Amino acid sequence: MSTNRVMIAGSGGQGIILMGKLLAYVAMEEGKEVTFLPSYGAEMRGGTANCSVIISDRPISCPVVHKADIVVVMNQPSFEKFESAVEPGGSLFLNSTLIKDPVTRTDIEIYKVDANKLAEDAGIGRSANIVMLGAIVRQTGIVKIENVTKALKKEFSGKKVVYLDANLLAFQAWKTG
Amino acid sequence: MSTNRVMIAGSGGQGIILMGKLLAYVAMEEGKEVTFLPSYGAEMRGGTANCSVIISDRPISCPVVHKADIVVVMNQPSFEKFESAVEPGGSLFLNSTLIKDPVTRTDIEIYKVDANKLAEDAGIGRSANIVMLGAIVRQTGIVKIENVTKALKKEFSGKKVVYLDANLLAFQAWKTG
Amino acid sequence: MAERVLMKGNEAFAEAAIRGGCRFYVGYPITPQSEIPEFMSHELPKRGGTFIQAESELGTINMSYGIGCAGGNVFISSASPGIALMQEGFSFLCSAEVPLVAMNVSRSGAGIGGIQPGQCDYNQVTRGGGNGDYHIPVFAPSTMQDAVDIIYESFEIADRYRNPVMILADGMMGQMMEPVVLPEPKTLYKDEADIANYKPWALTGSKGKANRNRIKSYHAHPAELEQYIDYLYEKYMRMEKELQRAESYHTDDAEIVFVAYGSMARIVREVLEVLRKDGIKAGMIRPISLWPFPTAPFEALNPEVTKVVISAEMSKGQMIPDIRLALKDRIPVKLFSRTGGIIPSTEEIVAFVKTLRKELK
Amino acid sequence: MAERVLMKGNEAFAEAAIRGGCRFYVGYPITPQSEIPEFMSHELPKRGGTFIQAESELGTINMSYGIGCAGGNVFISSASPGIALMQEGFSFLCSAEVPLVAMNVSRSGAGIGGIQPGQCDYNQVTRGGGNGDYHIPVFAPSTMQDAVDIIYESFEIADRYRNPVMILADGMMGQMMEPVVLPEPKTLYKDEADIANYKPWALTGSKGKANRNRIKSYHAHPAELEQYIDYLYEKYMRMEKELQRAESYHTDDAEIVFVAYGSMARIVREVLEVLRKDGIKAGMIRPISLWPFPTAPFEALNPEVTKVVISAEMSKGQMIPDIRLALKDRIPVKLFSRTGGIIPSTEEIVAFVKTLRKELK
Amino acid sequence: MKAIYQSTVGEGLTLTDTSYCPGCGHGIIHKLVMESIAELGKLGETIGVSPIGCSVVAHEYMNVEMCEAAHGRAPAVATGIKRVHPNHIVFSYQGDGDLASIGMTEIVHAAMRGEKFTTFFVNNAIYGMTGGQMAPTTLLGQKSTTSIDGRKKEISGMPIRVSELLATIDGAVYVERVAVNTPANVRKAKQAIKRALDVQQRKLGFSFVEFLSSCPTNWGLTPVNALKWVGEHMIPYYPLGIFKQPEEEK
Amino acid sequence: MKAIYQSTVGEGLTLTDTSYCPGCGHGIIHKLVMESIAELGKLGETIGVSPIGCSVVAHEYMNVEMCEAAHGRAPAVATGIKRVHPNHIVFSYQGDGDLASIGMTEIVHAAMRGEKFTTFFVNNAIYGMTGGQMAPTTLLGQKSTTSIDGRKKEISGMPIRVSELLATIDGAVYVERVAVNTPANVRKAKQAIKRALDVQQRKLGFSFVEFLSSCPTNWGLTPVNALKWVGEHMIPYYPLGIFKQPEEEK
Amino acid sequence: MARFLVKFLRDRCKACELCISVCPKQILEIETDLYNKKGYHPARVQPGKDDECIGCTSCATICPDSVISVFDTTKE
Amino acid sequence: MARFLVKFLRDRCKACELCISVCPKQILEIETDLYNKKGYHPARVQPGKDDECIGCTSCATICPDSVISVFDTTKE
Ligand SMILES: Cc1ncc(C[n+]2csc(CCOP(=O)(O)OP(=O)(O)O)c2C)c(N)n1
Ligand SMILES: Cc1ncc(C[n+]2csc(CCOP(=O)(O)OP(=O)(O)O)c2C)c(N)n1
Ligand code: SF4
Ligand code: SF4
Ligand code: SF4
Ligand code: SF4
Ligand code: SF4
Ligand code: SF4
Ligand SMILES: [Mg+2]
Ligand SMILES: [Mg+2]
Repeated sequence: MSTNRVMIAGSGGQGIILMGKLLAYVAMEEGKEVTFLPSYGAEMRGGTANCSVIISDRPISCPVVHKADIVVVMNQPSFEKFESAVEPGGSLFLNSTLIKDPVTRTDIEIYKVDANKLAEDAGIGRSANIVMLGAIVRQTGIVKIENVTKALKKEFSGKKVVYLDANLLAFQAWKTG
Repeated sequence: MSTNRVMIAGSGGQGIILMGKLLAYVAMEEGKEVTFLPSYGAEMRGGTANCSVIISDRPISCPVVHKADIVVVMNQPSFEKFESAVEPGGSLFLNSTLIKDPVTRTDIEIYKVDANKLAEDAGIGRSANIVMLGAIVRQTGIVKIENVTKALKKEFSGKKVVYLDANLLAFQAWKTG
Repeated sequence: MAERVLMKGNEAFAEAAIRGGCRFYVGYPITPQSEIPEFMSHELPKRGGTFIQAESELGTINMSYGIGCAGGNVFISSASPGIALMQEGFSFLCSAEVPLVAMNVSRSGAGIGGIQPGQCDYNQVTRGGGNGDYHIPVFAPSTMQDAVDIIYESFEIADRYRNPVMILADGMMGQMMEPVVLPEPKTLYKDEADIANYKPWALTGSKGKANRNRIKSYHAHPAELEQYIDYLYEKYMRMEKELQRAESYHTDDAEIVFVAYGSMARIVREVLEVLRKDGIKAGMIRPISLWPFPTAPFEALNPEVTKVVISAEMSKGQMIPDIRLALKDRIPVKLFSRTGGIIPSTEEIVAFVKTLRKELK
Repeated sequence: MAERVLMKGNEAFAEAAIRGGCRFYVGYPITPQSEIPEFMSHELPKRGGTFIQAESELGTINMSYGIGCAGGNVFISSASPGIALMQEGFSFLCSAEVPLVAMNVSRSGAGIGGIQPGQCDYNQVTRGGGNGDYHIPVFAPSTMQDAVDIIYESFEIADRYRNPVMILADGMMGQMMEPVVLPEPKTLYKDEADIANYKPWALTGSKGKANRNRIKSYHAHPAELEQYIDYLYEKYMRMEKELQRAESYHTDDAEIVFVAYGSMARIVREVLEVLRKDGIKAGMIRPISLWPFPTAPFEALNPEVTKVVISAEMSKGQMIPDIRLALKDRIPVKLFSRTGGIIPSTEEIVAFVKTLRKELK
Repeated sequence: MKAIYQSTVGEGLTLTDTSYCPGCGHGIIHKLVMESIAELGKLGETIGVSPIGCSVVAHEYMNVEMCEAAHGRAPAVATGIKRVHPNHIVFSYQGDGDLASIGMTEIVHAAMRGEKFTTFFVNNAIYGMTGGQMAPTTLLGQKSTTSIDGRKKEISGMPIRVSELLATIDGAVYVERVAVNTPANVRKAKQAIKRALDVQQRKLGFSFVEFLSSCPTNWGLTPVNALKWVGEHMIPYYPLGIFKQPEEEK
Repeated sequence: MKAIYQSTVGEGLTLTDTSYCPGCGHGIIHKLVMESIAELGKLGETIGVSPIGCSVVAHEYMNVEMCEAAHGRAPAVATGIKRVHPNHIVFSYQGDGDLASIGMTEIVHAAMRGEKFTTFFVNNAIYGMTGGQMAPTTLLGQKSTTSIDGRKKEISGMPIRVSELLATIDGAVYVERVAVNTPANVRKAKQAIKRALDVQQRKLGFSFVEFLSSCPTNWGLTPVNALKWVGEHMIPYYPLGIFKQPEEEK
Repeated sequence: MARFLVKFLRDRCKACELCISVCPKQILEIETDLYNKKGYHPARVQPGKDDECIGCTSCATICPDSVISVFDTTKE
Repeated sequence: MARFLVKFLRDRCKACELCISVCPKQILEIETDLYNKKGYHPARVQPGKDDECIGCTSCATICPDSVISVFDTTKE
């Protein structure tokens, strides 16, 4: 598979942008071509936020993801909006802590990740995004786990180093799909 | 002669614009085509003012007078600037009260009008322009004398009626060239 | 026929606007059009209208947007750099579908430039100097009578399309006097209360209306905005078809065809006479609408007959792209240009043509 | 090769400017470029530069004119309606020969419109929305690397011609991240005292100079102004010759040639691949300079080979006149357009081409 | 059962949900303005102008006829409207970026001319819509995305006090600053609105109410803490009170 | 033989004749500004900005480096210049149309930011260059080409007092209004210029001098009567004095 | 029955908690098990605390979303 | 010889008469038989009145065209 199109959606405060950036950053470090495109404008008002990440072996034309191989939805409204964006045969990762509705599509792989719960268990409630990142990486192998770990160490350095351990835990929290 | 090009120049306060307007107005009343074009911008600062009047039997293309049949200069700087604008064979009317320099051109008709002096004699020192208007009209027949008189009556009506008689006198002050 | 009166261009423009239905005038002084606000300041109130001296050209365009939103028929005027300051506003009015009649009595040069006549605002007024896909019809009269007639009509054009309309004149036209026949005053709406009938979309208060009116420019949703742009574009296409205007002079047999508008067209008219007297078959196309640029007279030119087209401008060839597009590049286009406020003489254009003909041979 | 870093477009633009010699940044917030002033507000002072948050876009352009007069290398950025407000200023800077690098991260629609990406400022930036005869070179990068490289270079271009230079990007490019290699920082002048050496024309105080410098836009005398306009025009003609830039992709054998710039060109690049896989010979000309519009690649097209040219835009055909002029109307031009902030997908463009080919047959 | 406070939703305000963030001061001010106009029975004879800022689509919420204005130009637009409909209530509703930065000329001159409309000025010390950049009203030391270490006097000067500035202008007949940080202050704010509208209806001149408001999102505070911040930081720098009123009312 | 008053022509002023009308106040003010800078010995380290107005080509007359600014924007331009050359003397020279009308935003914000340059503001109660239209500073009852029966409060509001308005702004550190109607007042005006330049050189903030000046041409008065008119009509409405000065000097 | 009735347009509530913070009787709360149409947990009077309301209307006054009306059940 | 010397850059004078109007000794006048380079009748000290000058510099101070310099002949 030469190109991966990932769409991540949730609410403003859920760290959607960080997930996407980390993914893109790690892929770049692995020598891939990457683009990252966040939604903009609307977030300001606490609406939904989303971003698209494309990872490829070759130059990427357009950073917009109209249909995604991997869709990650972190809350109910995003689920409603983006369930249909999964390419047939693609994967849908959903934050089952917050999304209660049943998935209607049958032509895709579904991964329910109790992200908020697992994050709290890991000791850092706000890291549901990192839990989810762990799930995606582990499940799809889109980038290497150890490289994400490296990136997390970089992200949570300096003043933020106090959050590192919990995030590393969160990253490993989800075990299987 | 189907087209007359007149250029009138002097200083801001000399009533240059009024002379041109009266000429154009009377010609229009006589059924001619006319245009009137004042200089603009510079006058504001007490510089020289000038205007072009074209009177013709047929539609007038451009209101700008590059070369004139009749040039009227009311003060020294205008004389210096516009002496050369007279078409060979054309007429130059100069206000001899204020213009002392000798005319250098020999290919044109020259009319020296002691305009300020004559105006003062007529009882209204500021009407040098009307004296000069009388001179032009009388000398060139460019418009009819009685029509100018009519126009003067219209111009000096209402509040301005007190100046009428003196202006009519001024208009007739210059007798011969 | 009504009486001919001798008027200064700027005053005739203002008077034509009042007679054409202008009830509001907003302006800010700038040479060479200041006689328009001056005239309006004392005339308009006498005729039941309102004059506002704005604090700037931004004030001008935005007050007139407010007046337009409220259903008033509004006229504004300015000159070159003043028009540049209004570009955001023009774009805004187009996007909000608010009518307006605007006049640019243009001068010369970029920046402050000079205050003498120029035609170098061609791009500025025809190409939409503001953001977005929009168009403003631009009419370029060349005599006082033309100007009076088109200003008079423009209020209806603006209202019909709910779009600004621009009249492009220049300092020479604004400052000169020439006889003109003024049309009869017309009334577009009786009084304030009548606006809601004349312009049901205008903001007149929601009382008695089924739906309150709103006028907007912002669209948060791309799909909705795209639809709206498509809707507006359909309107611009209609305007493009319906508003093309031009006059052709002796083009049928013309070996040389001038293209000239506004003041320049006046001069070229005389140039044609001189050239024809000299046995040179010259003609002219005078675009009256600059946007939409009139294509028909150019399509009618025959390359077998017409060997060269001359764009005669008081600018540096700004009209040439439009001419080439209208001609589909079938005939070569040359430029005659004077700038800086200099109005060329008949003689120098004639001389230009004669030299050009020698070169072409 | 230097390290690739992952950066947000707006931040990469700002960083490239700093490395290219920007010592002053002036700006006013507007989506989708606000990250540029945000980045500059904390980065530039650290790097020895000065950040000024202006009170408006008028403040922005006029402060930067002041900086430019004083010899500082200045960068500004805004988005569509903000650029519209600067039109008087751009005209003024051109008339006064003051260099500046300006960036338009454009959005969609006229007026306020929407804040999603658009390309409908094509006319606004290429046609001189201000008054007068003047031109501003406009470069339209399509990748982050393009953008970084051209911004970096623009300071020298601006200084060389003593003229503003515009970079046209759009909201997608401003907001996205992609890896980029940043060029080495360069220094155009050492310090304040060095300005007088680097820019002898700049205002640095008359002390020690034979003649004091003055920078002006106003010319009272038409003859003098005309001469000055001719002088400037000669410069614009030089710019027109020297600054044309474009990239051609597979145009040699292409039956269909797209013309696309900026973000749209990225998408078309993929469209070409898909079409060629399907056996359709498609190519693309990507204008990098929008003014001057690059004519050479269009002249190179052979109507025997290329049957149709498609202008692919996020606007309503604004580029078509330039394409037709460059083509001299030798090949028909069609429009593919999405607007309102919608970025088209590869699939829909491919579908458009397939339908078009059927129609043409 | 008698309403002692009746939500104006469906009357002064439309049924449309606002796009404002939870706890945003704009919501409170919208409500006060529309309650006031509804109580005057003038919803059908009012025309409003919304600014560019978070409240650009105030016309979706305020149940009167309205238009949007280009950034900063609402006072010019309101001038135009009022001149066409001199007997209607006309108001502009503007943020601090809109009014105190790019639109300073327009507000000063509407005041100078003594235009007979009312401006509601929402001072939340920040550019809300564009994501929290420094406004002319941002307090010293206050962080914003263009002053990440807090506004500094040496770089950006001291925040501007618009009410005080406008009060120097004769045509500004009513000028008051209020805050919407506590129920008591909210009630006072409504009184100010009513007085301003009264001045307008009596055609005395230009009337102006400045609201100290909150932007929890860009301040990075909870709505409750944001209102506390208004009280603790904004009011001390921006004193509340009437700066101008018609002679007879003093 | 000692000069007790030496014409600054050839030093602070160039040898070029000015295009100002006879008796125009601009001439007096040009002279004062340039005498002051010359006396400071700073002609070589001064950069000025001329406005759009009759003084657009002030740079022809003032013997320092200068540029023109677009109408109203001189304070923004001066801001830019001063930021590049923080140790030079930088000034803008502006008329009342330029500064008080179209350029209100720029002057208020230069003051707010406390920009360290000086603005010389020539209030002649008229648009001079464009032919005598009403300015924001035109007095009630004063005739102009856009108020031929005299300015009326109901239509155009009361004239704006710029010094008072700017004095409400913290960053404006020195604000004084002077008049050039009598030799005594002209001398005071020069003192004001010197104080303002001193504030600038000490980098204390924004400094501003308003000059009540005459426009004989557009007022339709002789130069002598025009200066009388300044004293009889302008000074009563525009009181002279220092509105703002650094603490330590009070 | 309680004298004062505090009514919420629950689907307009954005859970900003301003009403809660200003209630002098501290009887308001967020209803954490319910999502309204907008996806927020709306505010309400704590079950059983209706009686304690003094009808001060502070909650309604501060509410940015005009969610709250307050009624006096003893009056017409 | 008079103590104070009032010197005019005559070709700069625009005959505005401001100097004349402010001179406390009223010793200045327009020289009506002379035109300067600009075409104005320049101002001057009335012939024979040099002595009356008190060196107050009022004329120089008010002159809009920087025409006038005043010298004290008794000082170096
Ligand atoms: C001409 C122009 N410049 C800039 C912008 C971007 N912009 C949109 S809203 C805004 C300011 C918003 O701040 P404020 O007026 O304080 O309103 P708030 O959102 O805080 O209520 C700006 C700068 C614009 N839309 N138009
Ligand atoms: C954008 C723009 N608008 C208008 C003008 C026209 N204009 C030139 S000078 C001027 C005002 C002059 O008045 P003021 O500033 O009072 O200066 P004064 O001539 O009285 O010294 C105006 C409106 C212009 N040049 N540019
Ligand atoms: S960003 Fe701030 S001002 Fe805008 S809606 Fe949100 S809280 Fe209110
Ligand atoms: S028009 Fe007035 S301000 Fe201008 S130069 Fe003449 S007198 Fe001075
Ligand atoms: S009315 Fe007063 S006491 Fe009752 S719930 Fe509301 S705030 Fe509490
Ligand atoms: S104040 Fe209003 S919006 Fe906020 S929680 Fe209470 S009811 Fe809900
Ligand atoms: S110095 Fe004084 S006394 Fe002497 S001429 Fe001048 S004004 Fe008169
Ligand atoms: S004041 Fe100056 S310009 Fe005026 S008359 Fe006296 S010397 Fe001449
Ligand atoms: Mg705000
Ligand atoms: Mg003035």
